[in-house]
Amino acid sequence: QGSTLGPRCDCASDSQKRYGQFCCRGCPVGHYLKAYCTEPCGNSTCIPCPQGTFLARENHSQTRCIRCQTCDEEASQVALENCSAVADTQCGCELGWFMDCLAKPCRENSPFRCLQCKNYEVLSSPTQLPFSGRDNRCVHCLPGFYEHGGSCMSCPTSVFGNCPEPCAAICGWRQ
Amino acid sequence: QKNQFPALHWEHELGLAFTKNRMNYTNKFLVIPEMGDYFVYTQITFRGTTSECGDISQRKGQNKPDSIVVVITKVTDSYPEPSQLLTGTKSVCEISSNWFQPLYLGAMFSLQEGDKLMVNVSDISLVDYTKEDKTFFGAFLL
Amino acid sequence: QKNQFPALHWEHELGLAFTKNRMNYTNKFLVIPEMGDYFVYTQITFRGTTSECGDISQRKGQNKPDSIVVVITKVTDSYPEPSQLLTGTKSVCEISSNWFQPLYLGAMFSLQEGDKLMVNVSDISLVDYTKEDKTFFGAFLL
Amino acid sequence: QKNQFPALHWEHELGLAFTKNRMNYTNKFLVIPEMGDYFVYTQITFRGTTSECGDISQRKGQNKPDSIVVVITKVTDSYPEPSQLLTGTKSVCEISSNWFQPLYLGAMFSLQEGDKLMVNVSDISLVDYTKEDKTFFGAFLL
Repeated sequence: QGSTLGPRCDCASDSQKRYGQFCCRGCPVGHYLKAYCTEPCGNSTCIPCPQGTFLARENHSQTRCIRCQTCDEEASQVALENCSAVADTQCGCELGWFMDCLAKPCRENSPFRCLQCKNYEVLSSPTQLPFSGRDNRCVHCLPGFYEHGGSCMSCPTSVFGNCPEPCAAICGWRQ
Repeated sequence: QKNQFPALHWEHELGLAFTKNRMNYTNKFLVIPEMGDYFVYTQITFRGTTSECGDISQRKGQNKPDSIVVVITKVTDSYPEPSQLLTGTKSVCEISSNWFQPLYLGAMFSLQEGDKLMVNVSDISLVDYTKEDKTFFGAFLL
Repeated sequence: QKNQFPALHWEHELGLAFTKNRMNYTNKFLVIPEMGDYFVYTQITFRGTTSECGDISQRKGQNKPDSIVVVITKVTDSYPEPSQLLTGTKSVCEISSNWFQPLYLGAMFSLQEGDKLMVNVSDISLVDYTKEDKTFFGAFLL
Repeated sequence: QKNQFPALHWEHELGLAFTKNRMNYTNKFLVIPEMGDYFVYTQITFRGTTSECGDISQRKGQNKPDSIVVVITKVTDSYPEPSQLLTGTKSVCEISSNWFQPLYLGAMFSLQEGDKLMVNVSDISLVDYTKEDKTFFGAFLL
């Protein structure tokens, strides 16, 4: 099978795509394409994404990086993970705050605000987006507390203490 | 930042709709025929009946609004994820028995040959598709 | 689909307004000087006082909203009826003492020499014509 | 008619943002590189929590609405005062716990080399700056 492309290179494999004149290797994650390869199956010229931008996928020929989103300070959001060259900013709520979707229905990238947990709720970890629809209560309590009616209640100190079902599951007491 | 909203189908030949100069419409996508700067625009007219939020008779406390969203999304061969070019998003909390309103978007983008553009909306059932002068989508090379 | 809405008069020489390249404005119409693809756009700022719908003190049941409508209409020699190119329509049921809001429209059309474009609105008394940067109408050849 | 509203800063290189053909962005201004007719556009997405006006529980009489305003302003060497090219202004009196909505503007202007364009808004704290597809500003030579 005659081929003018020199060494066997037909862009069949996923890692090589036809860009411009030759089949080239795509750019790695966190890099954008500056120039196509100049020889069959060569490496494209790829440059790291500038600060404030990212590209999360590899083996691509994107010439511009995607801009990182900014967390909405007015809505008390915080960056749970800062933007890097390979991943967008992850916006969420601080410890002791919970996510409150700003509109119904509450979807994955719905706008949200952070509200402080009521009644001294104590959270053990920053909340992720709670898609169970329970977007108006704190969901994780520290050890020694159990969640009941939207609040964190401390486990009873003795067998005779009141320990409804959620308490029994967390605090281990039996009625 | 993939949005999971449904994409709209468009009429591209009848009435006011047309494609020319190799601009192509297939399967919900406008396909860009040649590299260049394009002005991309859309208007979606939404309409609905009042939701819980607007029902002031049973005011438990202030309600959460519903929302209407329109997104112009680009799909490109050069990158395996779609990207959101333009987004119009509005809260809806109307006290009237029904409501209707448009969202308009338009801006210039550098696009590559083969890039595909689609319009996604938060809820297709709220889109007023009854007349072509109320809901439309287009792009032209500058 | 003739709409019975009144057409607006436009200033076409003073301030920011201008016509050039044989684009002509006469008697409420922009007149297209040569065949081609044109981007046609308008913004109308409406303003009003609260209507019955927004008067929540006497809530008989949910009220019908008022509405504001803007239409860019084409009149052409080749067909005896005007055609609606673009329509912006929004329900209005505001609880505040007064309200104001813009409707923006813009899209590309293939037009013929001599075609005439006008802007119709649902209620001229609701149009804020006080400043040229709030309410405007234009078209340019691509 | 100088408006006293604050001007927005813009990202002009990263993500979807770009400048080309000597169009320059410095210190909140797009600087026009050569005389000509330009299409100038912007969308600002505003978001806020409900104000007194929307609090129907304590209805003393109908309340004054808040407002959101976006202005595209031109500054030119040929005249000492800025001029307002485009204005989008909308009243806000929402009964929901929070609200969000865009204002879009776009029109054609004859501009001179060195003219500078900026975007002013009524209240920067209400601007949703979190994503580039929701709030944007641009201009191109026709």
